[in-house]
Amino acid sequence: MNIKEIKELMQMLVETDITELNLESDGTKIVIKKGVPGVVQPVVTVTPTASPAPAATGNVAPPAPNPPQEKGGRTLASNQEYVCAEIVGTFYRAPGPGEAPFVQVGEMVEPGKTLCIIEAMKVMNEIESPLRGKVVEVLVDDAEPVEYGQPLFIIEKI
Amino acid sequence: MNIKEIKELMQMLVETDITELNLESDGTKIVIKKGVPGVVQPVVTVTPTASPAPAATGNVAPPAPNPPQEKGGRTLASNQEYVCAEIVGTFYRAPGPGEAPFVQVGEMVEPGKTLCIIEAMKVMNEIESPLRGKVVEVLVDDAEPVEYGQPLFIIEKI
Amino acid sequence: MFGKILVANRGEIALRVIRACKELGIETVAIYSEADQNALHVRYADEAVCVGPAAPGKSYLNIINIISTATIAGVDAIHPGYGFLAENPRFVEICETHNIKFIGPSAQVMEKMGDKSRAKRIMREQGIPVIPGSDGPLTSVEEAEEVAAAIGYPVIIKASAGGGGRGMRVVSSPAELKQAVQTAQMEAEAAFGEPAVYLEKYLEEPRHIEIQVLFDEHGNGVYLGERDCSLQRRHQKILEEAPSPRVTPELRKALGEAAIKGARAVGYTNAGTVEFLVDKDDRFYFMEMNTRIQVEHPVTEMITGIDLVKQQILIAAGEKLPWRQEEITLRGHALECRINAEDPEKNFLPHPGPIDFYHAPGGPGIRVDSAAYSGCVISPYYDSLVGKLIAWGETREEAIARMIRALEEYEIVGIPSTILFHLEILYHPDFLKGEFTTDFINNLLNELQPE
Amino acid sequence: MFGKILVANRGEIALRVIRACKELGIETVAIYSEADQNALHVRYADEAVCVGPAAPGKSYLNIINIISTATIAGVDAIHPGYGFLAENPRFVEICETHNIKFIGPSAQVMEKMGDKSRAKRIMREQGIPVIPGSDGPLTSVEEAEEVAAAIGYPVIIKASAGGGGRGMRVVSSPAELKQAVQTAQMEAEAAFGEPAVYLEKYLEEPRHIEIQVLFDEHGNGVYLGERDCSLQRRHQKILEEAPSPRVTPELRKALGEAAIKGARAVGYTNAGTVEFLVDKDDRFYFMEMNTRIQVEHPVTEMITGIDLVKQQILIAAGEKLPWRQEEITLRGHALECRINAEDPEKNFLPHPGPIDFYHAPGGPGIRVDSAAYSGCVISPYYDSLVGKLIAWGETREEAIARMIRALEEYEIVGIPSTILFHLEILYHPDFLKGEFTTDFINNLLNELQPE
Repeated sequence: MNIKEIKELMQMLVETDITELNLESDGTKIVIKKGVPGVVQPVVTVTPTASPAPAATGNVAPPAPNPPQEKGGRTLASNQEYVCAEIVGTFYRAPGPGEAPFVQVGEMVEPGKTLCIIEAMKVMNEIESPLRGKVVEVLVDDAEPVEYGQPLFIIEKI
Repeated sequence: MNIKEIKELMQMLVETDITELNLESDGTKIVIKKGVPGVVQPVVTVTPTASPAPAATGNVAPPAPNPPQEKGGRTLASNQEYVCAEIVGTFYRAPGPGEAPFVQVGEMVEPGKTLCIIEAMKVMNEIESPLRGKVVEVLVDDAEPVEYGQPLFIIEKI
Repeated sequence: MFGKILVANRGEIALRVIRACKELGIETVAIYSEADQNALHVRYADEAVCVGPAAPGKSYLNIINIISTATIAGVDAIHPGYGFLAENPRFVEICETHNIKFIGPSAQVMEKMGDKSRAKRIMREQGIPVIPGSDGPLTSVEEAEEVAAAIGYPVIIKASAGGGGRGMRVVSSPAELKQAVQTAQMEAEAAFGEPAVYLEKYLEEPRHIEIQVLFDEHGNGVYLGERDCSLQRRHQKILEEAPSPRVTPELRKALGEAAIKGARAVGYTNAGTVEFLVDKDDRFYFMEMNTRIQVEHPVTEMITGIDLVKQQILIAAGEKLPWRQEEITLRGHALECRINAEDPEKNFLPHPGPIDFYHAPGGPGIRVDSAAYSGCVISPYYDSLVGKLIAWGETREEAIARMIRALEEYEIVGIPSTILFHLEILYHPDFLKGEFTTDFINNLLNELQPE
Repeated sequence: MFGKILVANRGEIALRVIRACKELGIETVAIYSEADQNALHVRYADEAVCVGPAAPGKSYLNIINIISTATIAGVDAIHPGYGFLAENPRFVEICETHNIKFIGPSAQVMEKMGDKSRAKRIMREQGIPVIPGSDGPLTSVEEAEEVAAAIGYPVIIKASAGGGGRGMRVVSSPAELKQAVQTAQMEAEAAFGEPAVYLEKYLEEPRHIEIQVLFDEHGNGVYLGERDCSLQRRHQKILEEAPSPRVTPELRKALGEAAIKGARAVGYTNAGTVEFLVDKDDRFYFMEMNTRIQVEHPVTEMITGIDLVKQQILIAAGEKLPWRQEEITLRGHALECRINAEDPEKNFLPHPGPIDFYHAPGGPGIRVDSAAYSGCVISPYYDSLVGKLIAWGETREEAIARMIRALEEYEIVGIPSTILFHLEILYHPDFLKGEFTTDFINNLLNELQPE
């Protein structure tokens, strides 16, 4: 299948109400799905924030459920991948204060290359790149806390 | 399978109410799904009966909501009409015990013709036909209690 | 004991009565209008009978259909809840005629207490202070002017037959009096079918304190402490508590004994509430007696441990009260927030409609009395009460803290509600200090007014 | 007082702790696994941090991620709930190292009481009766055979590190002993990572009675009456009540004083539960002490009016207990039914899955502690507890009647639950009479067996 054919398929998704197409080639495995995604059931969805205290201005409205937070918040291109936090801790881009970051945006990385440090319980955990590719984006600011599964980098496979 | 064939399949999804198609080739595995995906609200519907007491036999299952009861329980032909109870009371088909019923199935009735009596608080209320037509069915047995809005007769307009 | 009871009501109070009956092993018959066929009281009762269309006058007030249902179903007694037929002496008489026990006082007692002017006269005869005012219904505007001049402005005009704030007008000067009397008469006629109004002194900064009493049919009576119902908007209670943060043990005893004396004077039976106004100096005045279970009864249940609705049923069945006055003990503190389907941003306009998602709070000290559920519809035909949220704590502070966190948990999606308005009350420093009068809500609304 | 607390748990107990914190004005940090991102404890906490994937070993038991979350969020204390890390002395030590107050006893005390054999030795030294059995963990099958022969069959094998029924085997004859010891060791190893087991006399027809104690950090301790937890299936409690229908005031005092003495002997602090077996003749034997809040703590809260989780927090913050023993009074009666996502028709097989519709009961005397809601999913990764339904009544009869009507109101659609099985218990004549032992559930299940 060439790039033109893929683009044709993508165009069909854009133009129709088909929402999902999986495909494997030689074993021929296809999944096509249609329909409004996520229009299911009144689910209490959650954001990790407290109920707002009532404003003193008489701003009175019923508490409504919030939309779900998606991991990473957006869809990546098929050749891009998130590197996510496997532990909870504080994210550091450089081995020490004032030192150069482990990686810069645009830089090529090999599997095993240290991307950052996550400090947990006073231990510095080096986080390595799982793949070969180019650092497209750094998603967390230096010295920010990160939770389990939080996306840290976007790497584009080469 | 080539791109043209895949596009044909996708077109079918767009044009029909099929919502999902899975497919594997040589092992021949197909899943096709139809219908609006998951757009159902869990509504508590109600029938005027009590929760069942637990059976002594260990028949243990969670109480599930029951389907709603429809008035009259069925759809009438367009030339048919229900005559319903306007008061709560006891339904009588005849003016007195052992006497002939006010109307028989198959009988023609004029507006104002007494169809039955509903006794409420010791008062006998004569229920009259609101229209001209033929009595198709009597829906309540003699001496049965009726509630407000309960269908008593089906009359076919002539 | 009764074998079967008809519950002549809907909504949360119908559910409340059905629950009490179930716990006593008594079968229940629910009545419902066509608008209520999916209501929880229909689902939870043993039997349910449709008694009319949505309009209350044709269903929940339809005496013929209700009595007919009761006789056909073979019930021993009818519980009227509050509102609808609960204070209708004619309905009580009809029940008596049909050998159905009405769960409440007799028609005669209800009639005496239902006429507010007459009730005040009776109390005055017992030596219980009443607010100075006209001696019974006003016969003319001139009489109103004379009485008002004699007792001094401000005065308040009230419907003789009424309750719940309808047919009420506060008048602060002679110039407004004539029109106020006429408007009140019109409102009274529209609301209760009875234009009679009376006039009395309007107390400033009063507290609305009411005493719950129980009388069995053997002459025994007890009072179960007080409820503070000062938080009202347009004479509609919105947040009640027990005990009152400003009632001392001495005042409680004085109020309780006055309530018992007044009720005993008319031969009262079953549950009732004697309402007083208490002024800044702890002087109290009899206002009226409500001859039914009240919306806010749960706060008394929470601090006494006594199930008032069950006691109503037991008393009606001829049982004796199981305790003497000195055995009634109060424990902790309770609050009730009335959660209404009203939009506080639009002047509390009732906002009926479907509740798309409903989730009630739980955990320690929290009780919810509600007939709402996910997918139910708040009907425009009936009152806007969605639920009563009740919080108990060892102290008033704990009860308030629990109420706040429970209000924050309460999920009612699809219609506006008064949940956040209650938080405004609960966070207010004067409320926290327990320093509030019947003016509190008006003042709060003024404070909250956007510039 | 603490400013911020991390709640190292999930489900209803995480919610319970968050509620207590809110009522005390303390901020909360929830932790959650990837399977729990839509859980109510995440929604109700002020902050929430994902600490790992669904598997508990990688999230709710992930000490590194939890401590890291705690230090980054800047919490003063950690509340462990029950289960997970609640009785892990190593975790307590790590908290101490990081200057985070662990809400519970010290690591040292936990270690002493966590080792069941050692705990029994301590109690015996205090003159508190313990069940005869092996002196500490069994070193060999031969030792087991000797001890069993000395004290007489039946005997029971229990995991030293365990709890909750895992690693337990009842042995009624010497022939079964060897295999039972080995199986119990394997189960203990699998469940607790620790194969040590001990052996003791198996009492027939005993009652499981436990005493709730509270100790502050200034040497003051009180007991808050007992809970009867005799209704167990495979050593898992399913219905608890307080007070026990068979404990007399004298026995209550004897048990309470023994519990206080034993806990004081190890310098116990915070909330704890001392479990006893009581035989037909009201002789009692110390079984074990649980050094955490228990699932069934609400029944004690309902009859004492005391919020145990708040007291845990206050004690950990250094407050003194506000009452002396004689100020603790019991009022009424409370029951708790554990509503599990289990199919009673399929041997109580856990049945995780989505709850399509959820509606909890309400009204007087009813409390629901649950993290379920319409649309939530009961996860296969964690325990099957959907909610705890608690009923209070002035009398045991009233509490039972309320529990029955509340169970009948409880709507959990989409998965099977134990609701109707609880009704079987509550309608059983022996339960109504209060005549039951730890064999009750097994006997009931045999009765219910279809022919």
